[in-house]
Amino acid sequence: MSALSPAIQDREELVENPYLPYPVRIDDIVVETEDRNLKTFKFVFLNEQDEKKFDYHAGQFAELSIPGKGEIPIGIASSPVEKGFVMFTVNKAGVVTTHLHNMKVGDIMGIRGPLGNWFPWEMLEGKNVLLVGGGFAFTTLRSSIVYMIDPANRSKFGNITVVYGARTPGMLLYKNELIEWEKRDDIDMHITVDATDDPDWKYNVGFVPPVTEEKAPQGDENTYAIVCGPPIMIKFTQPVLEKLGYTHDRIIMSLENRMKCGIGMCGRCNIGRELVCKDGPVFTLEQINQTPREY
Amino acid sequence: MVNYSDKIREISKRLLKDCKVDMIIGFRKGSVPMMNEPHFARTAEDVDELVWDSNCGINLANYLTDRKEKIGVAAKGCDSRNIVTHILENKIKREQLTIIGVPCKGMIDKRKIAGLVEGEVLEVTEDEEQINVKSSGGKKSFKKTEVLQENCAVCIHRNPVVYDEMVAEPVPEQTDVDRYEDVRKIEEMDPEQRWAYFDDLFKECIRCYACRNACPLCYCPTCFVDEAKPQWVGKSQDPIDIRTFHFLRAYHCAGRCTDCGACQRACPVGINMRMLTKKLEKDCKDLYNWEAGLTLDSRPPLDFYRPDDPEDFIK
Amino acid sequence: MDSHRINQLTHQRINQSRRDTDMKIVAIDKKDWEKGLDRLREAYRLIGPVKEDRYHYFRELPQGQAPDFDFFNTRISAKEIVYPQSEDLFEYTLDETKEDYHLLKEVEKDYSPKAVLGIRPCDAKAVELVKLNFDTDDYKDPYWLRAWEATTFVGLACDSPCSTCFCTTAGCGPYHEEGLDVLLADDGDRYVAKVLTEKGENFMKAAGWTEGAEAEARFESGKSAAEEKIVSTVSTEKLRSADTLALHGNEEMWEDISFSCINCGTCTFVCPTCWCFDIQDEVHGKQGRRMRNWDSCMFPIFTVHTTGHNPRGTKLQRVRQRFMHKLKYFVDKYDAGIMCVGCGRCVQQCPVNIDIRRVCDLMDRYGATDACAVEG
Amino acid sequence: MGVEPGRLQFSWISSAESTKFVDVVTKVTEAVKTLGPNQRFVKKEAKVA
Repeated sequence: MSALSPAIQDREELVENPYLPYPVRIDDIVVETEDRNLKTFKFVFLNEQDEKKFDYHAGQFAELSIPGKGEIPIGIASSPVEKGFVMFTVNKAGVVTTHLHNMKVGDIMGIRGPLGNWFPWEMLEGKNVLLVGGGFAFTTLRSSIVYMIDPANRSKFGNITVVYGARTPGMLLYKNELIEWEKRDDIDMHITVDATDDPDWKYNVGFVPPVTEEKAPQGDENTYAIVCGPPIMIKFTQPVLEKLGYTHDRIIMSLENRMKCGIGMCGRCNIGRELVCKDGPVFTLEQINQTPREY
Repeated sequence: MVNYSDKIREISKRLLKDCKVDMIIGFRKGSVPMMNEPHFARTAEDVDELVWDSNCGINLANYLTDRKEKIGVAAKGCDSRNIVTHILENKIKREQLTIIGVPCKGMIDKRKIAGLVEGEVLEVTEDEEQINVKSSGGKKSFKKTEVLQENCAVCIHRNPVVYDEMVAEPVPEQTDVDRYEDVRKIEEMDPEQRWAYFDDLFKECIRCYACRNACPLCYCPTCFVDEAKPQWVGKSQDPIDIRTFHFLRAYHCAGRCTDCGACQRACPVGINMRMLTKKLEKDCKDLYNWEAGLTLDSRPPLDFYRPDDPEDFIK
Repeated sequence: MDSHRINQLTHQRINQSRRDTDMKIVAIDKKDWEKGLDRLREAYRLIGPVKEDRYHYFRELPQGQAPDFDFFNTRISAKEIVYPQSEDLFEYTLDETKEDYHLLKEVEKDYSPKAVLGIRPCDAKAVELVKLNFDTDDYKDPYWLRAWEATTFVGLACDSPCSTCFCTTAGCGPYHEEGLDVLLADDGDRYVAKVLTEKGENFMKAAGWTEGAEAEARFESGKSAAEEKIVSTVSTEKLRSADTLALHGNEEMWEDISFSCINCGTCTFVCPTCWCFDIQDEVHGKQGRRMRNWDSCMFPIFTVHTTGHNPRGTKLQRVRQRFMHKLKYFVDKYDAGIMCVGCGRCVQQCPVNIDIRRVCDLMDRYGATDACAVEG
Repeated sequence: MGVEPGRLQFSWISSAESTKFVDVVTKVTEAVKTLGPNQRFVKKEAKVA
């Protein structure tokens, strides 16, 4: 006889295991950059119903899970309006990402998520949105752009301005899409590279902060900036945005910290009382200012 | 040892006043019996907190690694030998240091004392050679020599080997001690017994790494157990991983360990991992006639080839 | 995920199992103790303090072994009973010829009922604090929760606390009942048991201990006598009012506190309320498993990024994180007091004598000064 | 440590002594084979908890 109430037994089925990834198959791999360190992986869920469960918003991330190697938190690069797959752009850096770069189409692995919060889309409705991105931190911004310019959503937002920079033209992500977006008149694109010797380069040359200063709209009550990039870019972009009149509650950033669980339990990604994995990764600069900024 | 404390304060104040050093590293009185806390002093007032008694078992050489300041450091025999090793291994420069030598008659073993009295140890005081313990079960006194840390009981380098100031006259060195009785016992075991012995020795290990981190030799920026690319050792409580950690750490200390006992003292569950390091220490003595940290003038055996190095274990 | 529903159900169940029973007090003649344990073994795995070499640890109690209640506290806290230091989460095969290649499967585990006998009230309260981390509105940690639900916590009141115990000022106490299903107190040739929950009631029934006793007075007097004996305290009243950033920014204070730290994991591993963990994959041949191990905010690699950047790269930052988490962030986040129950293990076991009581007082004082400055 | 005798061997071989290297490796391999599979420092695939 069990001494416990029988109700406890069915508890096991009630708890979904948040550590269990959805099984996925690698459907496509695109080498994004000339140094071959960035690849975009397109995944298809093995079980169709899992795709519905993986209901995400632009700005969220997921744990890519490779049995035998471990997990790595990566921003979701595909957009909720794109159906049938999810997409991640991964920089080759650590154990898991290096292994992932060696995997091939058809391989089975796992995705755990969606995790974290997202860009505040409800709040951004009716507003002008400036997106500032640098390097390979452009992934969730791609997700956001695709989401915003989707015919079903475009009318919800005011002006959309994008400043995106990389070291060289060959280091830009999603080049074909960038060119497409450049052609559109409902999105104001400013692509830039730190330097290039390509005589045919017809876009900007220069670091992201000065290009932002030159091209971005003035900040006002109705304008929000979303900034994703390497620390150095963020450091120099912040004063530019301040100068343009963006208040700290209108500067939105996505933070990164070392993570394991992704669900707020393992304890390592905190900045003060906030957990980057669960309370973030998206914070306004105003919120970040209240934390010890340990990121 | 009250006069040791006074003398350390006196020297420290002078060194700070004369700007010979930027800081003094010593101990301050602990908040629980038989514990002192490594501490630094930058001003004359800070200095008044410094103490010295038989509870200064943590090796202060550990606090010198890669520091840039000019430092005055209190050093008993083993500390001074690890300071020598630190200097040889370029972890600190001799010119940065003013070594305040402390002749040492050994540190007391907090676990041993806890085991010898009834109830919880509440207060421990000392006269020159006597340790007085007040516990929840009553009062007891011990001769200090009866309750020394195991490594101190067999120590043969109680006086600092290198110093700039001395707080007292050197103490007589112990000459009639058998340093390796315990090691010989293990050497006499057959492989089965030895395997079982170490299995038992490490069974309580929680991998907190206090032994490693209390060790002045373990200053690697990334320890092999923490290395991820590639990962050498599993991170779980698997006994083989635990043993691998202790075993390899000991090897990394071969020819460098001074048997200061900081590892054993730091261990929260009381593991005597010195049984590994002492064997290596004994081998270095037997094979290369080497004792670590005695002089700044020669290189440790694993760092240096001599044509007369023994080779009889090499086939 | 239908987390809302899960959540409601969980709360219902907790309320059910934790609802106040009639606070029955039962007497257990010590002559019946071992017999009762044997009866319990039919329904529970029993765990209790056992002395190994020097210290007491929680161990499974095989037939014929009774828990050893002659102890102050166990060396390692009771958290490992629901949250083992190393725990398998999933297993999988890397053999590409297998159907289930690369698919993670939950490891089968024994979640049959177990009872821990002789857990101190501080450790039991700590389990409740840790639960705040593993049982949240958004996510439930199934491993922790299943183990927790399978466990009946049979506490042993603390009649001779240590000099390092400061439970009474850490939101706890030697007769504290939070987190317990039964509270035992030694009463000469018998134990008296306060039955606190339905789980506890079932446990007592299974043991055959049902003889009611009028022993409320034993608990009352025992409680005040034990509380009298707690000589060590912390001040926590002003922590809440302290300004996080000002406190965090007091580098001088943190340097003084952290100087002696050697960055070992002792404090975090022996602590009953520290819950941080690491997730690791291990492969043997083609068989792999994903496991989690306790981790420590004291270890530099805890927070290091793949780029090598480390937001808490210095020991000052790490020591500050540990104390800020326990005594400030947690206080602000959960409004459940400090993340410490005053068991004193870290005080006793820190190799370099960093004393949380001192740190807590320093932090609290800082809060006061700050508040005064604001008011003044 | 209790590693079985015969599993550990030190040899000093110059990079020019190819035949000695082959010789030593062959002998050690044979010696270890006669000892059978190693039982120590082998992680059994036991569950941790």
